[in-house]
Amino acid sequence: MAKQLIKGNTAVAEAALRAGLEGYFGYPITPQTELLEHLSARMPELGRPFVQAESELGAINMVYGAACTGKRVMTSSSSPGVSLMMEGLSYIAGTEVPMVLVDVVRGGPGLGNIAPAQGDYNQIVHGGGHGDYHMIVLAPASVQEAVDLTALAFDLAEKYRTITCIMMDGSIGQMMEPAELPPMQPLRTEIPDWAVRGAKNGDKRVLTSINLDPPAQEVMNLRLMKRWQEIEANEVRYKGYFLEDAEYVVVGFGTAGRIALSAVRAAREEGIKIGLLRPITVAPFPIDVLDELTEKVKAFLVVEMNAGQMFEDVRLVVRGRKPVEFFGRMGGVVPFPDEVLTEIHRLVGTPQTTEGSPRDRWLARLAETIG
Amino acid sequence: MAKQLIKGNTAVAEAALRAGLEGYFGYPITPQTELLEHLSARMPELGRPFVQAESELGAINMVYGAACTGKRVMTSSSSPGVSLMMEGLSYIAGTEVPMVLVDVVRGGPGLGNIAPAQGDYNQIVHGGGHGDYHMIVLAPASVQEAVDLTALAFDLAEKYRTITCIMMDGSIGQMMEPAELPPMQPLRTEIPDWAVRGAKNGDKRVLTSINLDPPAQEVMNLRLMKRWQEIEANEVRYKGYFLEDAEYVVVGFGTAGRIALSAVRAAREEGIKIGLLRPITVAPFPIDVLDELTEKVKAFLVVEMNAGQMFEDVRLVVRGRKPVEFFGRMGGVVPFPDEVLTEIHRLVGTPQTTEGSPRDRWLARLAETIG
Amino acid sequence: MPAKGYIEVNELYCKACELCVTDCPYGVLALDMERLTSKGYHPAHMVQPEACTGCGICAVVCPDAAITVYRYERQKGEA
Amino acid sequence: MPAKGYIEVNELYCKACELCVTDCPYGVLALDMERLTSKGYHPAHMVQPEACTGCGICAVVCPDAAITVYRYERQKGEA
Amino acid sequence: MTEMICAGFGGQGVLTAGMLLIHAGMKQGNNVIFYPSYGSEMRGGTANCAIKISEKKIASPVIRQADIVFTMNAPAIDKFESILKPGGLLLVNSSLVDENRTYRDDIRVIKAPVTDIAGELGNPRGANIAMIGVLAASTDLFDPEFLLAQINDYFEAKGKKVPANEACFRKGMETAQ
Amino acid sequence: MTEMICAGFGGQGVLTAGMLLIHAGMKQGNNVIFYPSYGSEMRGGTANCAIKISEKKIASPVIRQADIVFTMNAPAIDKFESILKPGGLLLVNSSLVDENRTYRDDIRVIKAPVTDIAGELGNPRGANIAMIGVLAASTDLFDPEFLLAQINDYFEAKGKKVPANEACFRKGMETAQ
Amino acid sequence: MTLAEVPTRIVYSRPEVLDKRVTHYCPGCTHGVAHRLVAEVLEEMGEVENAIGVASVGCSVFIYNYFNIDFVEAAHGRAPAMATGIKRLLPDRTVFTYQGDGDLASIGMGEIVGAASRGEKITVIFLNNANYGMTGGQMAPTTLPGQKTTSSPYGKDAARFGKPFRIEDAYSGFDMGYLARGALVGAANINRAKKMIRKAFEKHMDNQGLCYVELLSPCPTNWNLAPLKAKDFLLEEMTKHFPLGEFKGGDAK
Amino acid sequence: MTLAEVPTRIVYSRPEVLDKRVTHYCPGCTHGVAHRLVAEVLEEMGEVENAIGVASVGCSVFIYNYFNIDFVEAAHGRAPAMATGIKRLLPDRTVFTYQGDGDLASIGMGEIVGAASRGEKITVIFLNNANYGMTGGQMAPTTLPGQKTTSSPYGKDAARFGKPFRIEDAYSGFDMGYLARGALVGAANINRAKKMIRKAFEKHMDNQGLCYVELLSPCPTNWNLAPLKAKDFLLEEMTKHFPLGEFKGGDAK
Ligand SMILES: Cc1ncc(C[n+]2csc(CCOP(=O)(O)OP(=O)(O)O)c2C)c(N)n1
Ligand SMILES: Cc1ncc(C[n+]2csc(CCOP(=O)(O)OP(=O)(O)O)c2C)c(N)n1
Ligand code: SF4
Ligand code: SF4
Ligand code: SF4
Ligand code: SF4
Ligand code: SF4
Ligand code: SF4
Ligand SMILES: [Mg+2]
Ligand SMILES: [Mg+2]
Repeated sequence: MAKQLIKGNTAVAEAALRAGLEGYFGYPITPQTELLEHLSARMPELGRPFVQAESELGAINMVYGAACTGKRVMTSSSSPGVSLMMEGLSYIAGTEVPMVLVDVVRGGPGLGNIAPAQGDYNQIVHGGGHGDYHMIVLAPASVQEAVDLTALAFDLAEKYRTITCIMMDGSIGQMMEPAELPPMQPLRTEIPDWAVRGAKNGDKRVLTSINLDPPAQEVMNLRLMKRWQEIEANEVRYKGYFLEDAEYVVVGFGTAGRIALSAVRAAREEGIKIGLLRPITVAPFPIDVLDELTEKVKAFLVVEMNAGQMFEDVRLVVRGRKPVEFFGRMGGVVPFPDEVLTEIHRLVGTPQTTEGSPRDRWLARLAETIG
Repeated sequence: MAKQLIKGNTAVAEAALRAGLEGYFGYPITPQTELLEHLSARMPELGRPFVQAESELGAINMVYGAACTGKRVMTSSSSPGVSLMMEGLSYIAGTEVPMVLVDVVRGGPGLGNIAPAQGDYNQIVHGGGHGDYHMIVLAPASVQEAVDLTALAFDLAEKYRTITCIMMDGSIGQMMEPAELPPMQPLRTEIPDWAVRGAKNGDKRVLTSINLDPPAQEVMNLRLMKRWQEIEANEVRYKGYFLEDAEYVVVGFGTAGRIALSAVRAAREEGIKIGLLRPITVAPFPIDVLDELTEKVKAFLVVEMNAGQMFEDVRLVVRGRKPVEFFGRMGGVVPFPDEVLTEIHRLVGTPQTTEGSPRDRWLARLAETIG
Repeated sequence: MPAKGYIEVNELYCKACELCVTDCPYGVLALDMERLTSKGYHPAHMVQPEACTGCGICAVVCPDAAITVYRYERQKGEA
Repeated sequence: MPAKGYIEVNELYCKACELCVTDCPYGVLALDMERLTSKGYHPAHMVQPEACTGCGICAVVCPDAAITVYRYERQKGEA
Repeated sequence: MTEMICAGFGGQGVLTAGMLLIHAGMKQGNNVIFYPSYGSEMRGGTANCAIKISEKKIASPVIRQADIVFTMNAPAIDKFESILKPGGLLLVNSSLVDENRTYRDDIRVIKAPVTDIAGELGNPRGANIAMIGVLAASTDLFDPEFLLAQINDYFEAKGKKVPANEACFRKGMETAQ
Repeated sequence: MTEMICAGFGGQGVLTAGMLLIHAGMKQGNNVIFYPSYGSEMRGGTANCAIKISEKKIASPVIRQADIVFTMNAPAIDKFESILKPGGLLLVNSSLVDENRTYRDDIRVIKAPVTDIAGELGNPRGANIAMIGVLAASTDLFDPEFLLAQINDYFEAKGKKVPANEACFRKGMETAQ
Repeated sequence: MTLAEVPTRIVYSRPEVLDKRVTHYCPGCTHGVAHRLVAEVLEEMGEVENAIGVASVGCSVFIYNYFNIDFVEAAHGRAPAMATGIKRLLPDRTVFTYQGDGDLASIGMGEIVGAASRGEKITVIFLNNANYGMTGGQMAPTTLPGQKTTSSPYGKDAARFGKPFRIEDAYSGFDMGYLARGALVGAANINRAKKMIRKAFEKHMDNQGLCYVELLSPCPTNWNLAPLKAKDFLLEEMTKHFPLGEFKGGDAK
Repeated sequence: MTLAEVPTRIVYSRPEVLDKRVTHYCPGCTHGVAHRLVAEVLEEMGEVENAIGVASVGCSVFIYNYFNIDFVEAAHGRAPAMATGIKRLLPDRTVFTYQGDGDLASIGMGEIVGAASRGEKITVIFLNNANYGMTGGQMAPTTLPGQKTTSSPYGKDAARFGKPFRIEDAYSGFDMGYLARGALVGAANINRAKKMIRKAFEKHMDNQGLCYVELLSPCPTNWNLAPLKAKDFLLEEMTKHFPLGEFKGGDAK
């Protein structure tokens, strides 16, 4: 198929549809709304259920029910709406039914604003709901990548009976770029064995997240953890740029990663031996490659559109072996490539330390600029 | 005052009342309900507002409104109910109004069970709501400590215009121990300047979390971050046991910490040079003391009633300088002191490494036990 | 009049709520204070079996579906 | 009949919605197609000032509270 | 440290029994803890609590191996007999438990018809107090008179003095001896 | 890379203008990106978008310094004049902007009465196309005929061919020359 | 012929679709009656293999243990949303929720009104026992004025916490397939309640929109009344605020 | 005497309590009328210094910029809960929410019903424009059957998404201080709406319980109609589903 100019939100909606989406439940919120709107037109066209729920709370619990039927189902929202889904997400994780969540992240906390941000990393990656659970989190950096990750999101969700989240900042949702959409896939016909359907011949299925007996719950927790280990072993995805001979490495995901790439290119042109690691799965986190890089490079710079959330995951892997510096913009501010380049110059041009708090250092610098 | 036998939930409720609680809004959930029930009797007695809300969503937003009046206000819940509060908490953080949240944590994810657990650490400590924000999190290990921390929770919330959470596992809420309650404090009379009250003489106040303009939002984010730095600098609280000459250190909070203490005592009796660090503020995390210990000790053991959530924070501080091993029970299972002692023997008796994944090692051991 | 029916209380289920006892229109039932079920309840039993009509009311009101109701299939005119 | 009142449109607020124009019972108002406000709207203005009664309807319907209404305080019998 | 479980039907006063014991423990200058079953475990009418009385600090609210299991009915024995330490003490309410029931042979079992005792003394809700009497007589956890005084204090402080309790307590003690 | 902002009242077709330009850019084999103002910024009737056209990959959707600012009214100039690079190009709709307005002296300003042009040509919604004509004539971003063809294609693909657009485009070009 | 020799016929026995397990409900709690009636109706309608139940959080949280049909378990209050998701994906199934009054009329108000206002084709079995049973008897929106509960120790003050929530008011504006209130004590009431449940499921399968049966149920434990007294309280006090009857779709049948 | 010399008196001018700022509303959007009426009533009642407004998320999210009174901003749908918190702590203040139809009748259903059922002593100004204005015109529970919106591109299918949500039905069971529906186009309607708002605030200050005024308002932008046509649509179509009038507390006054 030829490339077409398409908005990120619309592209993900259409890609989901083509990947065989069988039920969508959502609620309007900027900057995600076009996703819902596109499906409000397309799903009925194909005779598939589209429901504008009464709220995000309603939407996630509709998805919960729909997921229990073993069909491909999805919801989408943006930060405050996703916060409202936390209980539901924890239940879905605890019930081990697959679903796809799209979070088009905006500036927060609170009502904040509708500008692009990455401040939901912690709530999505580290469990904004109660109890121990994980979801697979995919972070596209372009409309094309968002399209490509959509079908994958469903496949992974079903393979591991887990939630997969496509976490993209508002700008990926709102911007238009040329992208190629995949062809329409036929709907799946087989129903997974665990799905409810009506208990024919006394073959009854129950899907719950309750385990009143702690040891039984613990066995379930262990199962979730082991599944996560499997996911960690098999499903890490990332993009590396100029890593072969890199002495310095920038780490960034989504739009921040994309912007950092441009800064890295500029630095390369200046002869700086720098590369970029852009996690595509921010969960599972690309631990191994980062670990290998740690052995090779002189220092890292993490760039995010938040106050340093993935930054902590990078530091966990690097374990103090090399300096890890941070640069972030918050509240919906999108960093410019030249700001990142300046940070690269600082990283390369001044002695770095593994001591002290890189976040404190960053805040001090930021306070000078905007404070 | 003399000690009396009192249940953790009731004790916190009464302590809050005596600390000048002016409004309580909550919803029943096990194992927190006695807190609400106690206040349903006591607040009306004192002519102070008690509202059983329609839900936790209602409760947190009532607290939000009530907090905007500058009065001492509180809600309490347990894990699934707290998940429902995530949006509201993010708004409250973004509006910079003070409140106290009590989370009596139970086994999860999902409906899980009502047994004591610590699986909400991430959602409470690392931001279960959207956007970047922090709350002060106090983790008592006994009924008396819960009482003592309650007045502090209000003071800190007001001092920093922040949310303070008293996070206690279900057993602290449910068990009875002797405790001494503080005397009744008079209600505060002064209203903070920022509080809404009616705009006398055109002196209008607006409390919101919206900043449509990203740079304005970023200034606000920076203010929150700087305030958090201040809190980190001033408000760290922890208990150290046998740390002076410790070659090994166990780290655990709440009930896990208390149980670990008993194991540490037993190990000391065997002549093992081991100590315990029990964070009381799990946020701000006791970074400095842990950092100092890292220089001195041979290895750490983190004990939690979850799959290793605070564990990551410990590792972030230790930065690979010393081995950090993990032992956790999940899903409402409370570890026994002798299990911890066994872990201590393993820690002390076999060579430890900073390599590989301590969590994977723990899961393998756990799988053998409960598998 | 001889009994038209009888009932059986499955003691696994009976929790001694006494609802069947009061709702039986013919005073057929009472709790058996002599016995305890494995769950520790005094189960309902028939004390006036001859009065039982097999009407089934006791079964309808029983919250624990503990009661089975039988009716005698007498030929017309049989006593 | 001479005007009993007049109105002023504050052009800072007027957004040319035309609601005042159609709701004025006396056809006093129209949008001024010759002029643009700083926000780029053709503001409402009086085109039949002599017909204005100062009834205030235009102000009541104006969504942007752009209109001030004046009434002439003529002595009784004044023209 | 003494670790003990009290269990029975809801309504048999097992939680009260636990509370009375730690109250007395506290008054005796010990550390104590009381940890009830809670929430939906209540449904179906069974209740239990774990209590600990100790000179040292008490770590866990949970009991792995109990020194004493204080039961008021058969299901409580089903559930908790196995948790007893070898050599531990099992108190059995013989009013409600089959005479021919067999028990672990590495534990001490004391049977007392406390429901009957309480009934006979006209204080049917006092079966738990009778069982506390049994406990007092069969262990040296408390000085029995001190314990009895604490029980009376406890109820008095709540404004519900029950004179018949003393008779139940003493009758329980007797039975155990 | 060319970075450009199109801004004006809602209804003046500034988003369409941006889309037409990146459509042509894409057809020309360039990388392109379009980033609209969205959400409640729409209220109050102003709209704008950022577009980038580049041979290289495009990093950020956001513009710090624009090469071109394509405005359709005065508030758009108020808001975006300052974002222009020194030497950048400002397109001004002189139908709606005060003649005596002053501008930065380090930029190129081209004024064209595009609203009037479109009105005169009986295609009042074509003012944006006229301004694209101005742009075509005053930069070498596109071959004007190629651009015009792409504009026609774009509308045709949507099933809304507007023949009067060509006249607007050409008149815009003329005015600029 | 002795009695033992007279042939007999079973006129009533425990429905097959009820599991053999003993419920965890308190003595005299009529959650069990509601279960049995639903089981009987599903059996009689031949819908057992086609039904999917949505359990809610409350004393009936383990309902799925007592039925031999497919079940899912909703978060507190969210059963109608979950049922919506299931029914939209499997439109030919019999999908029903089973919810308590705290669940439906308090925390779940948004979801039940949402489902009712969309006319979701599901059946709702709403068990009203005037309190939050599972968590130990707190006040609910259905609690009677003056009623003492563990969170209204001085009696529910209707001025601060409202009068009892009534479905015939709350849902008067919605097109619903069926709306009725029955009671689970006394054989006549129970038989009538069963007819209501049957009508609800029939109209549901006939796609007439959301079908809804409220069932008044005693909670002896939290009302602090013996089962027989609880029955009386229900019939004497509760029905004053909650009149029995059909409110929508109750055509003669 | 020329006209210019005749003495004049101002018979209408912008209320003081409205800020001097220009609103961000679209031309012909009557959020502005609602603001002005509330402002006038608060001024006339002398409640300006005693009032605390609770803004909601929707086109009116910046309402606090346009009033010279204290304001807080609620999360989407939660204004009644927030108002409850404020009013319980400051019982002598005039506390009101200002909510859109998406906010109140969809995501916020739990909170408004909760507040209504508790009889919370607050005033609710409910602006119904039959769609989600702020997010670009999606379908709301108030959207008319057949109405096209950005999330009902084929027209709202009432069978799948319900008929319009009506307060007189939904709140019929609650004791409320006042319940009425007005419209914000046409001078007569607007004057009547103002009286309704005044009554609501008066009964609120008289502690008569929750007082509630729904105001029909055109959304020219998302209805895709010029302001004058939007006005017609409101008067001709919208009022068919949403009749104007007083439903509770509307005693002659
Ligand atoms: C989010 C959340 N809040 C609170 C609870 C605790 N909870 C469990 S059941 C219940 C109330 C049940 O009452 P009701 O619905 O009336 O059912 P009943 O037990 O009376 O049958 C509550 C509050 C929960 N599980 N989840
Ligand atoms: C939790 C959450 N979900 C969604 C949104 C996005 N949102 C903002 S306003 C709005 C709808 C507003 O519609 P309405 O209440 O009718 O007000 P109007 O704009 O029409 O005046 C929505 C869905 C949000 N801010 N928060
Ligand atoms: S069947 Fe009828 S008569 Fe016989 S015991 Fe039951 S209720 Fe009584
Ligand atoms: S109604 Fe059922 S449970 Fe109750 S006493 Fe009779 S048989 Fe037993
Ligand atoms: S005051 Fe009355 S007559 Fe005068 S312009 Fe306004 S509406 Fe028309
Ligand atoms: S009603 Fe107001 S805003 Fe509309 S045209 Fe008239 S003066 Fe202008
Ligand atoms: S607590 Fe009440 S509702 Fe729950 S099982 Fe017992 S009687 Fe039934
Ligand atoms: S979108 Fe509609 S409701 Fe919002 S300001 Fe514009 S006209 Fe008013
Ligand atoms: Mg209930
Ligand atoms: Mg609206």
